[in-house]
Amino acid sequence: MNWTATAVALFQVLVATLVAPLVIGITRQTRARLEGRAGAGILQPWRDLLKLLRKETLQANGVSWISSVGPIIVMASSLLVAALLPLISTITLPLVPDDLFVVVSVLLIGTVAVALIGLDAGSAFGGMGSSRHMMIAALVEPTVLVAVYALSIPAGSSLLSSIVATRLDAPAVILSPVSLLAVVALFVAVLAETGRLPVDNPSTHLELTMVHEAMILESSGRDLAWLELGSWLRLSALLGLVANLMIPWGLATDATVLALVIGTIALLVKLTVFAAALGAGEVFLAKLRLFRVPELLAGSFVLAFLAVTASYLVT
Amino acid sequence: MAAFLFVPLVAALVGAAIGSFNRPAAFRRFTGIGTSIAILVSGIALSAAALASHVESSVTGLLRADALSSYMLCVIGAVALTATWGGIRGSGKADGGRVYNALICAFLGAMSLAVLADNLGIMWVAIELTTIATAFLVGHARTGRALEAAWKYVILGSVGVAIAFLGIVLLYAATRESGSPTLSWLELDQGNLALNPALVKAAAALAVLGFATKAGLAPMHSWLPDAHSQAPAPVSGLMSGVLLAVAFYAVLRIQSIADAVLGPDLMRGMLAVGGLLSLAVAAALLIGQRDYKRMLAYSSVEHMGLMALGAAAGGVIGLTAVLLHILGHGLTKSSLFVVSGRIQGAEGTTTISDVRGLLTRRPGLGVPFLIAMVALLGFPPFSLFFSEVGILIAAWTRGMGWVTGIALVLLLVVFAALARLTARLAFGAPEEAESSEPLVDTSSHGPRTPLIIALSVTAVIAFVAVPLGSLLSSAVAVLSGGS
Amino acid sequence: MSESLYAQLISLTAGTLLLTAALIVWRRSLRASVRLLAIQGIALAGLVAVLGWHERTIELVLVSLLVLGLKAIVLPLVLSRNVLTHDDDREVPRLNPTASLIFAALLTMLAYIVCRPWMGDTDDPTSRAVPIGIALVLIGFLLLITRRRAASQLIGFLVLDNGIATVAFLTATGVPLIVELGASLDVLLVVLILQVLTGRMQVKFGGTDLDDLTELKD
Amino acid sequence: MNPLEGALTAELLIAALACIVAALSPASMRRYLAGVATLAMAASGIVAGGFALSGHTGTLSAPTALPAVDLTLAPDRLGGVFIVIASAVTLLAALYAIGYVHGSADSRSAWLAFIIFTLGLQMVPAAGDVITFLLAWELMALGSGVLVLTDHRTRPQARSAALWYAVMTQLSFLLLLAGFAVLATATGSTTFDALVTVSPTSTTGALAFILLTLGFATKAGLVPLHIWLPRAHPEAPSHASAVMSAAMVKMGVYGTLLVVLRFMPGGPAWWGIVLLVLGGISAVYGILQASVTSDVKRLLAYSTTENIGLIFLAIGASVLLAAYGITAASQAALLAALLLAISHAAFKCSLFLGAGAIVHATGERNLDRLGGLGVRMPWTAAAFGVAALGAAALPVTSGFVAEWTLFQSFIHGATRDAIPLAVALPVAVAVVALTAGLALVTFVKLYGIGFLARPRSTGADDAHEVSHPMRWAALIGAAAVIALGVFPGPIAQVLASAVGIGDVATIGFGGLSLPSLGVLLDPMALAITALVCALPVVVVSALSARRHPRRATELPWGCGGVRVSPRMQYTATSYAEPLMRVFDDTLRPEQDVVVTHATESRYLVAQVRYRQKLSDVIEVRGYRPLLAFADRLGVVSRRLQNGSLHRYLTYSFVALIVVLVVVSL
Repeated sequence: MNWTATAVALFQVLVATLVAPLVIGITRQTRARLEGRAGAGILQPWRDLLKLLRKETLQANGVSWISSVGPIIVMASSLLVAALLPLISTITLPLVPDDLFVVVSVLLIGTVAVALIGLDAGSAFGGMGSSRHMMIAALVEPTVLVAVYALSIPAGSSLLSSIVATRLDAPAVILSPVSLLAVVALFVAVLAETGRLPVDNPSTHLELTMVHEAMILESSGRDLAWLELGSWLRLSALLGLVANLMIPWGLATDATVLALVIGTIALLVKLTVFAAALGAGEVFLAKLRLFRVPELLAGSFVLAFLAVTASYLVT
Repeated sequence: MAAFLFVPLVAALVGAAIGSFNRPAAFRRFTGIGTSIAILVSGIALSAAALASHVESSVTGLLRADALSSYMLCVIGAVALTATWGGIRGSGKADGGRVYNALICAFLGAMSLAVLADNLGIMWVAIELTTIATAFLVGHARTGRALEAAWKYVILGSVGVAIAFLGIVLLYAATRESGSPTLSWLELDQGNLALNPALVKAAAALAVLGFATKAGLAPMHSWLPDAHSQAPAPVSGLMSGVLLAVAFYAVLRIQSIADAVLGPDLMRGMLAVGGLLSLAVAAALLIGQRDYKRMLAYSSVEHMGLMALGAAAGGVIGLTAVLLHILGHGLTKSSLFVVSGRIQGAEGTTTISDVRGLLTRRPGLGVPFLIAMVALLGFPPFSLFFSEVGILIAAWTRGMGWVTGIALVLLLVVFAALARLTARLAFGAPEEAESSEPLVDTSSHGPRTPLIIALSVTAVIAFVAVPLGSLLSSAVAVLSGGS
Repeated sequence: MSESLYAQLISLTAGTLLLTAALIVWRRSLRASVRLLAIQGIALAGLVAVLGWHERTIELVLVSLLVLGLKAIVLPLVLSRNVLTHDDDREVPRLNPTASLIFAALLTMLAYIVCRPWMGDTDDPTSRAVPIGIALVLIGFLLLITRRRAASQLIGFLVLDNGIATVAFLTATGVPLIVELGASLDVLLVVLILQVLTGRMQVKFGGTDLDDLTELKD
Repeated sequence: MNPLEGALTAELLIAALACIVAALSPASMRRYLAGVATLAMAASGIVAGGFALSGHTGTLSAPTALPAVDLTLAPDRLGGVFIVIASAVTLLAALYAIGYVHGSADSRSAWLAFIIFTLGLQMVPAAGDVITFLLAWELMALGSGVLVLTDHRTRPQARSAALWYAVMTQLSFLLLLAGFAVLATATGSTTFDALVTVSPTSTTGALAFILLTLGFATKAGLVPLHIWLPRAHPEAPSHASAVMSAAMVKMGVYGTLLVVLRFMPGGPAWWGIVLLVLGGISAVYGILQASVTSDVKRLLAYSTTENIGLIFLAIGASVLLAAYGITAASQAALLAALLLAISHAAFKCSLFLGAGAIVHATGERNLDRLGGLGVRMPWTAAAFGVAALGAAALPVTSGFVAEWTLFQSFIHGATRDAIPLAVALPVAVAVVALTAGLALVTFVKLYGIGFLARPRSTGADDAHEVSHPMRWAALIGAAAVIALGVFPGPIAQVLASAVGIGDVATIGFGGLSLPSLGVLLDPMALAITALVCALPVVVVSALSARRHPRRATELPWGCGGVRVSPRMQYTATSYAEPLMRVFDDTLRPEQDVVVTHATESRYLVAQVRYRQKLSDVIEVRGYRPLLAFADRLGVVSRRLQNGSLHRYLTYSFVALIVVLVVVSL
């Protein structure tokens, strides 16, 4: 067993977990400021989380084990994704490479768990959210896979770490049309997958527009804490991935302490920038009508597909 | 052993005599069965002889039993046994009367004569005799419809067979021209007569056309559905199961003569066209069929068409498959007609939509009907599966790809139509309106044993390489020129 | 007998055959048709007799007597009994006589055309007459197709049969005797059966119009 | 007699014995006796398949009445794979049947049909010549056809399902017959060993490929020939549907592999494209239909079309890649096809058995009337859930491994040199991804609506766990899904050796490695990592739970209201509604909304009736017109036989004239 790699992965998970609520805090704060509000401060998500963990957990009569185990599965899948993705370093775990297909599947486990939690209590809104959530997930998947397929062609590998490493070695790739198209497509997919505007409004509780919130309506206490943290972690990890694809510099390629420190700082900087940008962007966006979302996703799919085509014809 | 050549004929005569004299009815009823058994036994004995390369022939040379004739005799016996035994109670009111039994025996005798004759002329006479014997059998019910069927049957049949006679006459003329006038198979088949090809061409074409009428090949099949649907069930079984086959036997014989003189193209063309037309007609008329006896009749047209394709293809596999098909089809179809006669007796109708839910209401009839239909549709282990596959592969491998392709499409349509009709007839719940509590009638309305035997035989014969396979091989050798 | 007389006799008998067939096509009266059929039978018997005389075979002469008995006497008698028992002896053909005659003429020409390759271009009078036999077959068939009455169909069938017999005698001076006997017996039986069926038809349908026989169909 | 021949002989003898037992045993004992006999047959099938798979060769042959036609059983290693699949599925189904069958499914004919069906199934991959192959093929068709009719008395749909099935099966049979005839014409023989001499690039090869592929595709239920599948599978008793869906349609896959690997290896690129297109369309269409269907068994049947579509897509990719000389990726695709086949056999078997248990326990097949079964039937729920994960291709199940392998072959097959590949592979990736996404929705819906939430009918409310044989059969299937998903390495190695791929290795804890592509997947390691990640979460949860145990209440939030009635839950139909809208153009549902206004004012609504009917577009647009045309033809052609004797005589006359003219030419 390669202990260094394991330690690096654990470190990466730790950092990501600590940072994830802050990323949400930054987006919310940015948004508040731009909208002329004072905002609750970037630490507010952490405070919410700790409060939730201390509260009593209620659950509906007659639910199955999904309602109690589901949140843990969601959290674990997000943690696993954080461990696999090249966020701080390109060093991968032995036997568990950060193969794109594996990462997507692990993410989907979380998606499925949330969807099942939504159905389990038997309330009308949970089913609604679950149904919409799964529809979006189903339509996002082609975009994600095709986009990364496009990115993997120059690298000759579907390992995300190799893709990022290739970009470090040959930065020209980043600005190639293939890369631009693919990264934009991937970014849209990430927004959809993590329930951000314009696909889903994370701060709404207006019944008819809820997606993610509808599924977790019946959860409380630590269940809700895991579900929230899990989704934040997922957002941070994916933002980190997109950031590293666009700006790979700073990423540690070996396991020295210095490199890791640089990598961590780089990650924090990138995430801060991206989170702020995301928050700023959301000020100007309205949520799409639910049945416009497939058009958006179709658009991003076309971008991804063009990227693949371009990768054959242009470079 | 040569005595066995005469056994079928004598048995038929005796049977006819017993049948027509007013012996005790109990006795009379078994004349058909007795004749059938006599034919079957002689067929087996002659086959055994033929397998031992010992071809029996009568003193005058008019009768002769090579492997092919013996095999056909077995087929006649086996199918006749199924039909007569199975039909023992199904022949209408009061066991059909004197004439009925006498005519059945005469019919069987005529068919036996047709396959045993070594002389084309005698064979022709015998085949014409079958028309005469069955005319009143078809019209047996004495209804207007039966009369109509009988009239059509006699006119179309006789005209067709007359054309065959014209062909035979021309063939005789051809042999006369070559200096040794003969109508003997043996002499004709050896192919060492210098015959005038143009005359043989005309002769063979006309003869095949004529016999194809009796064999039920389109476009001369028109009598068939009417006659089959109106005749008493055992008679339909006999006609469909063996009469068609006997006529087809004549076609095969003529084909072998013509091929020796002319090469295979003419006969192949005619048979392929006839086969395809038959399949097409059967397919087209089965789609919207409403009467289950007519359905069986058109299925016979289809099977004859298939055999015609097999004969057109020729070759060892093709011809063996055709011969095997004759037996399989005969047994299956006669069982089906026997059962359909019982259904008609029990339900009082031959309209499919009036029966419905047969399997639920009358399992004693529904089960054998379905098993026989499965056999007829060509599912294994029944022998029709093997013969169909053999015929189609032979047709394709011998250069009739397009023909086979069309045939496959038509076969699919036929299959679909037959399956649909059978499903309508047999499956589903009986109509609620008839009675709230469906009456389940488990009786089989007649002896079960002949059906069981016939269908079991169909199921196993394809796996019997010895002696059946060897017999078929020798029979095919007869057709291929050696005897 | 001289060859020319022989040829003339053959032509005469064969010509009579064709002529009677044409007349049968033309006439609507059943009785007349039966009479014509009898004449045709005589002509056929004559043809056989001429052949027998020419070939000096006693067998053929005997056969000619058989033909005379069957085709000129027995069958017409059987038929006329049937026809005479009914008042109505008018045939209403499906095709008017003129058209039928034209068809008959066309069929005769066809017969000549199709026979050429088999017979070759011999001057043999018998070979030259063969097409008449074929024409008779075709005209018989035409009668079967165009006539409505049961008796007319019988007549058509017999014309067809005469045609085959003509071909048989002209091409091969007949088939072997046993076959000839069998064939004659068969024809007789068929005619008898059809007679019986006609009788039943009369009882069932009150007429012998074949257009009534369309109950059995799909 | 070598071991393989011995095992095959034993299997045939046991099958004969099983038939006798089924026919003769008294009704009360029938399911035990016949069930055990079938189990024994399946077990001997597994042994025989195992021998064949491990490289033993042997031949059993018997002559027939037709000369030169000998029935031959001579399985090769590829055949061994499918014998094992067929036998293993039969084994589970037979075990299940012991606890499951009753009424008409326990009749003599149903047992005989089941035995004949499964025997035929196991003999198809063992066949060594064309006639034997077709014989087994038809036995399989016959047996399964009878099984579809089991409930013909009570379900009118059974009749039409059986009819569709019979006709499409016959179509498949005739196409195969034609295809084999083409090969036999070219080679002059009907034994498989002799058929290999046809060049795949010749016209003959092309014709044979098209005919055989269409024939096998029909059996495999590929679009647009799938039409029988969603009708027939639901009608058969569940143990039979399981075998049909998990094993029988695989024979289409086996046949296609036979064509592209054994008869005519090295097919041209267009073969690959044909298979790819056929498979891709089937995958997407099948899963789309499944995702919007509410009938449990129909949904599973459509999902079969999807999975078989993926397998064909993989085979197509393999052929295409091989045609451009990209061997490693081609082999990976082939391996993926086999993995998909095995994986599908495992999870679909379990799913159908589970579905049977649901129908058995609740009397309902409609998802809209189920719910809450997870609490009531925990074992079935567990088995069904695991199998559903497999069907959704999530880690760590067999489906995940198979799709991963497929994806790797796409990634590593990318090349700039071949335009067809450059177009085909990304499209294939997208198709696989969309399929996977929709499969996720489908199985979340299936499991979530069926097993979670509140029961939506009294049948579902009164459900109880099913008997032990039924439970165990489903659980063993589920265990296989996990086992194949956790230890893919050794299994992939065996499969690879069966099709002559050398480049597969086991790594780590039974993980799969494809050295020539430089990729590896160790699901066990992934699972351990996941557990390590989950550990702190569990610990925190446990600590928190000690202080605040969970408290059950009526709906905690419930939109601020009281407990809603179960009818207010989302149903399967409403769950699929968004997808239905998105794919409106493809699915074309018929919808009616009838609004009844109150008598007082037309602005007040008294009642709204909404009806939605979803029928298979391909059936409505493609098959119905064809059938209507055939029926019209049938009506028109009745005139051929209108009863007029004169007309009949005219037919003969014309024939006579034609013949006369032809012979005189």
